[in-house]
Amino acid sequence: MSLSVQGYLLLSAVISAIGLLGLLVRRNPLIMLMSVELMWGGGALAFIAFARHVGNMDGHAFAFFAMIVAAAEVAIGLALVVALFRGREAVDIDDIQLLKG
Amino acid sequence: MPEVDVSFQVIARALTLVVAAVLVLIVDLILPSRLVRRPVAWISALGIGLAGWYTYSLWVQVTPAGAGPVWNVTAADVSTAWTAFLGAISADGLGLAFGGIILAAALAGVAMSVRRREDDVSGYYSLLLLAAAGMMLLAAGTSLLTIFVSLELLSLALYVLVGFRRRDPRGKEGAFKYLILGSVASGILLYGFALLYGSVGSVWLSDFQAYWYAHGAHGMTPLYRAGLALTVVGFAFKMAVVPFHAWAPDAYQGAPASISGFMAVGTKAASLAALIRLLSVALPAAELGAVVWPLTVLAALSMFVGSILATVQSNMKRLMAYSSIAHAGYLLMALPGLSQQGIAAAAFYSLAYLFMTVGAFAIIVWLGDAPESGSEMARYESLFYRRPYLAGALTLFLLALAGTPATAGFVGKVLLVRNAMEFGGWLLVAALAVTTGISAYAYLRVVLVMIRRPAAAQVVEGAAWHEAAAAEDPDQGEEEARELGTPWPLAVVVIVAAAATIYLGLFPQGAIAALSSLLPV
Amino acid sequence: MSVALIVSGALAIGGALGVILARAPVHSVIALIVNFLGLAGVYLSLQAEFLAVAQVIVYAGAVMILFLFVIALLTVKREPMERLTARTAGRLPLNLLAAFAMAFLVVLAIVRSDPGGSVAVPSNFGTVRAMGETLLVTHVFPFEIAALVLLVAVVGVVVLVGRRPEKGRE
Amino acid sequence: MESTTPVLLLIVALPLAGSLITAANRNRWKEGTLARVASTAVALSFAATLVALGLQGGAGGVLRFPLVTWGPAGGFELSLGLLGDSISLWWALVVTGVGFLIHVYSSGYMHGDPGFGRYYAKLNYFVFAMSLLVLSDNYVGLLIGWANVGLASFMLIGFWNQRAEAAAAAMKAFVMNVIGEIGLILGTLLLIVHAGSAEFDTVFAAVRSAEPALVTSVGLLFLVAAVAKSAQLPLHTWLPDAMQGPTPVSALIHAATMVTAGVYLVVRSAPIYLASETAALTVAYVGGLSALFGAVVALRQPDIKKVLAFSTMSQVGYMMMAAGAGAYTAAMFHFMTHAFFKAALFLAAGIVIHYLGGEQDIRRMGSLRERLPVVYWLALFSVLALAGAPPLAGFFSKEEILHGVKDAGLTGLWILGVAVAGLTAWYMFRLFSLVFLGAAQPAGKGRREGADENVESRMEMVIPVGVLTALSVVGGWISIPGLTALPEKYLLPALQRVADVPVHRAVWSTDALLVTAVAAAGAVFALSLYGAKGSWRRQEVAARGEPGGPLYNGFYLDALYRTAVVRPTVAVSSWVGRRMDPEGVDGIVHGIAGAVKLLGRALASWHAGLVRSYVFTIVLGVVGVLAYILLAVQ
Repeated sequence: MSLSVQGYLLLSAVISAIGLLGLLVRRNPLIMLMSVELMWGGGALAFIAFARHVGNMDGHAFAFFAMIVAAAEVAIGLALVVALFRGREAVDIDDIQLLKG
Repeated sequence: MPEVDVSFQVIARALTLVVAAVLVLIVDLILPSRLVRRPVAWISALGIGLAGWYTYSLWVQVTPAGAGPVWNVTAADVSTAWTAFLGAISADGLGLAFGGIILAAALAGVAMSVRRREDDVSGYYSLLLLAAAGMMLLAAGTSLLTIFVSLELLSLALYVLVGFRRRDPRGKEGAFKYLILGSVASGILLYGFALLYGSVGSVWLSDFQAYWYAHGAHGMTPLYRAGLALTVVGFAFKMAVVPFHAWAPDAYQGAPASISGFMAVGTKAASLAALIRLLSVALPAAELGAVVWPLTVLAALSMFVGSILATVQSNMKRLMAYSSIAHAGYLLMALPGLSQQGIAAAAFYSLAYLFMTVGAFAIIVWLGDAPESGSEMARYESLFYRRPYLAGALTLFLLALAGTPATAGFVGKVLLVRNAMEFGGWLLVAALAVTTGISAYAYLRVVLVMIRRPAAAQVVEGAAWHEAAAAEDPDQGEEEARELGTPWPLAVVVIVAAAATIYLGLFPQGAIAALSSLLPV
Repeated sequence: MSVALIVSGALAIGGALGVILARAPVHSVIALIVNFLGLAGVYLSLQAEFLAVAQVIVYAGAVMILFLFVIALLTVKREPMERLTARTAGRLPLNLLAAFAMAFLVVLAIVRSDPGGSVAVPSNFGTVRAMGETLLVTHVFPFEIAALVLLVAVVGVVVLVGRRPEKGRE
Repeated sequence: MESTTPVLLLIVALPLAGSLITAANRNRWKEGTLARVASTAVALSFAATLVALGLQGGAGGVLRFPLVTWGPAGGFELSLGLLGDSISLWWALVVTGVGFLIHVYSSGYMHGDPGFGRYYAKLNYFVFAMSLLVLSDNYVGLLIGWANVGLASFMLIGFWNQRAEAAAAAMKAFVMNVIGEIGLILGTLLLIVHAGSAEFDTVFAAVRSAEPALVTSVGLLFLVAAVAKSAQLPLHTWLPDAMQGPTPVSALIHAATMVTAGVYLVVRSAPIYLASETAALTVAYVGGLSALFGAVVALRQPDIKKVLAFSTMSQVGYMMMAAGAGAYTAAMFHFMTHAFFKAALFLAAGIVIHYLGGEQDIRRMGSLRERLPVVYWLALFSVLALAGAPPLAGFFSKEEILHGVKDAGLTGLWILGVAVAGLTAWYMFRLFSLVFLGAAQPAGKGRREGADENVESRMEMVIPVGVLTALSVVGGWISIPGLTALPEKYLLPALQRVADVPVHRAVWSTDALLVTAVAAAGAVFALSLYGAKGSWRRQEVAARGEPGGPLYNGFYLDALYRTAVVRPTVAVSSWVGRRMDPEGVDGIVHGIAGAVKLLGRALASWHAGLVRSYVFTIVLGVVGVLAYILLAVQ
């Protein structure tokens, strides 16, 4: 037997929330990017759970695209991290603060 | 297995942009790098022009003169004749009208970029074209998948473009912040889409209508509500609506001004079109209030935060960013009632915003675009005496943004106010009134800077700054700009934008009539 | 509820917590891989075979390697860590509260809705073949846009870090 | 009787063309050419107005000229056009006529200024904007003119923008004007939404059926606009500061034409104010209080131009009072006479200032009667006209206003108006005495650098003052009750075309004697205090720090007045002038601006560049939206 769709959804919500929390408390850009991955992973899980629930594979397609897009986003994000933090003592997002007001 | 209906006609306007983007990359491989600059700019411009032609030819077919849009005749026409790929994308007035605005912004973006001296021009233009393609698809997408993927296409391209400025840490900083916050918003949007998909059981927008036919008021389940809320937040983020706006000032300030201008107009237009499309199919009129009320509050907040913060800025791009936040609030005034008239108002205001904003950014480029706060204003000091026409044009754009009569901005505001009043949006009208005054002050500060004659000390300081800037970064600075001469495309952008701002202010009826029935029925 | 599902779910949540609690980025990467493996297990229990495999290959494989490369690139001298300051300590409860409030509302929506029973699905649900049909026929258009997204990523990374040697007067 | 004629367009377009031509050639042409071109443009505009007057074909005639039509599109229809009815032409006549005289005068006054061409371009632009304002046939056109007038005034006040005070004054005027513009924009929007059009006739037809609340709101919003433009309480503080501009500008903009734009708006919107008693009464009281306030403050001002500025505020207050009381023709009549004598006084003041090489402190003048005899006589008649001496112009127009106010049953305001008539005579004769009579004071005696000894022989300056003074003398005779009564014959039909305007006929009454007596008392009083040997004169002159005789040698009368009337009045005057004025009202304006800025800074610190706090904000937003959509609506 399997868990009801609500159970899966709760799991996905918890994982997304943890990702969000990571973005709220961590200042290391690498870990922030990973937290974004967590949020997206939670979203993908919700799609897959619903796909099974409603019985069509649109949700699988969605989860797949989310995966692709997340990978692309991480690639660009990491490129920016390298450009910003190469040669810095600490890797801390609070240190880049030229733009404000 | 369903037969895929490939329709070149429907996707041509986006396809052309993609082809142009790929061509740009190929040309870069073939030609030696010192010869690349001109051909890629021309390819980009021609690609956008061709896309414009396809948009126009579709527009003529979709909205035959006098007969009104096709779907007013038979609703079936919309779903069969003018969609493609099993309904993943459509060609309706909404997507075409906003698509036209996006293309114009992209063309202006190309024209504003011809003076850029960085390497990687091909990367720059191809990303600009791909971002424009993403915006076009977002405005026309009729499945949640198309909407999501094209939103990401434009976002990713813009993240890179914002960080394009070489050796300027501000660009990278703005880009990274934009990327992180954008990913958060996309994650929220993704979750919202998941909940909508789970409620409806499909990603096709046409099935959403079927869902409401089947369920009536019972369709408004908690799951559906939550999905709707998260989705709205996702689009509000892209439009830079308060409190999802914090990325905009950093991204606009860090980005090259040509990109800031392009994304201010394009992203807003595309997201607004998608939001309108979604709300018009995903909610029956009776339930609209549930979404519109929180959006109304956010719109009012945007107007206040945008205009108040614009008053304390000392960097033009940042000021324009806060202005764009306020304008996001104005555009949302079209949503109460979600009527043809309201959408026409939003489309007209987007068109007006296109010319006012692109014109202002073109002048920022003209004067040598700079990311610093504070010293950047020295460029505008006593501009009226050095370059009266340029100063006059900038004054016109700023006055139009403030909503001065006889400019496009005023007509747009009248249309929006009328819509809001008709549907009880008194909060919005009041907020618009107060913030118009505040923002007038913010814009006029710039005008005053341009009128003021500099004291001797300031001249020296400004000159020293120019020298320092020229020494530090030869790509930038007004000295350099003068040395390079003014490229004619930039002048064309300013002249066309100024002419259109006045023309739409004096003779808006043609545009209003053309935009009067965009709402997909 | 099978043991495998419980273990997968626990791995997913534990991995996620590990990501945000570990101090060193390398530890976070490992935790994230754990999370992905757990998620892949959960996908399997939902008959999403293809996605489970893709999850492991794309994420736990390629993307995580990328992270490790960057960590290596940034750590010529030392671990790429954030400064040890307590600038956010005072706001931690507030942040927790905000994230909790949002999660609570979503959970509320989930719990209060009655999704009804799941429908029966065909036997090929979630297989590679069915997935191929979904991606290349039904949703071929977004699939092509996704290809463009990858193009953007390639061009973007080249633009951002892989610059050609600078010429001229610089 | 309606007819279409392009002459209306000429009235508006000629000054615009002049402005463009002058601006384009400002560095190329000689002063004389520039002045001639600009003045000719306005003269032709004046001629066109006269032609329009002829074409109008009687008081009820209406001329039109359509410019642009918008729509019908998007559900509403707007058209921009020009309208030449009696009200518009009356105003256009004064704007172009007085404007022309001031153009001529300026060629002498601005002689040698490096910005000569720039000055004329702006002056022409102002005439264009003002005529657009008064000739538009709809509120949007009016608004466009209104905004341009504000811009022109901003540029002219700040004309000498090397002076920090001039720049600050320009800014202040601008801020006040923007406040007013918001009122006008909002009122216009309300009308457009209600009537589906901004065209006067359509709007006024729709007003008949509108809800009272809407009409009152529009009326009050327009009042905000009028108060800002016409320098009425509490938005008047820009006017005295605006005297930083060149003196002919003060004459044209801040006395004769622009400040009366508010009066024009109220008169033009008569059907709205007739439909809302609340709004009309508010106008009347704001006007009355401004009249009193301006007069009281003017009593002690040391600067020649500031006395005239506060006097303007007071006189425009009279006009507002009349308009609010429904005596529209009286308001318009006073607008015209006031334009004559106030412009004459400002221009005369300009000559005096030139003669003294830039001195503006009246306590340092004195005895100019001997040295500027022509100006002395011209100023005397203008002062008499303003003070309301029969049979000069001010007497008739003031009489009509007070009569109208009394007729409307506003006895309180009537008493106030009579008192202000006395105060007016008082401050004008104080000014007159200090400048022209008595012994010469330092500035009047010695030579100063830049002083123009032969200023009286500059005909281009003296003749305009002479013409305006002559008009101040005879201008009132067009409305001798029972004899000519031209204003009401000419203006009333235009009002009656759109609304049921109550008719206030100008009649002789014994009140005229009372008012004249009060004014005469004020004049005599001022002359006795500030005459050649007046005690207050010596005191004021001494107060500027110069060595003087005994401060005060008290006549009995003086002592009585001093304790019973003068001292309290002076105390109130200086208290109001010094405390409440700069700190109170300015304080509020600065306070608002400051609060916005402070709020901006506070908000800016929220955008401190910390990604986490941005995420936090996003999450808060999500929680809000989610909670509402999920919970609040069921």
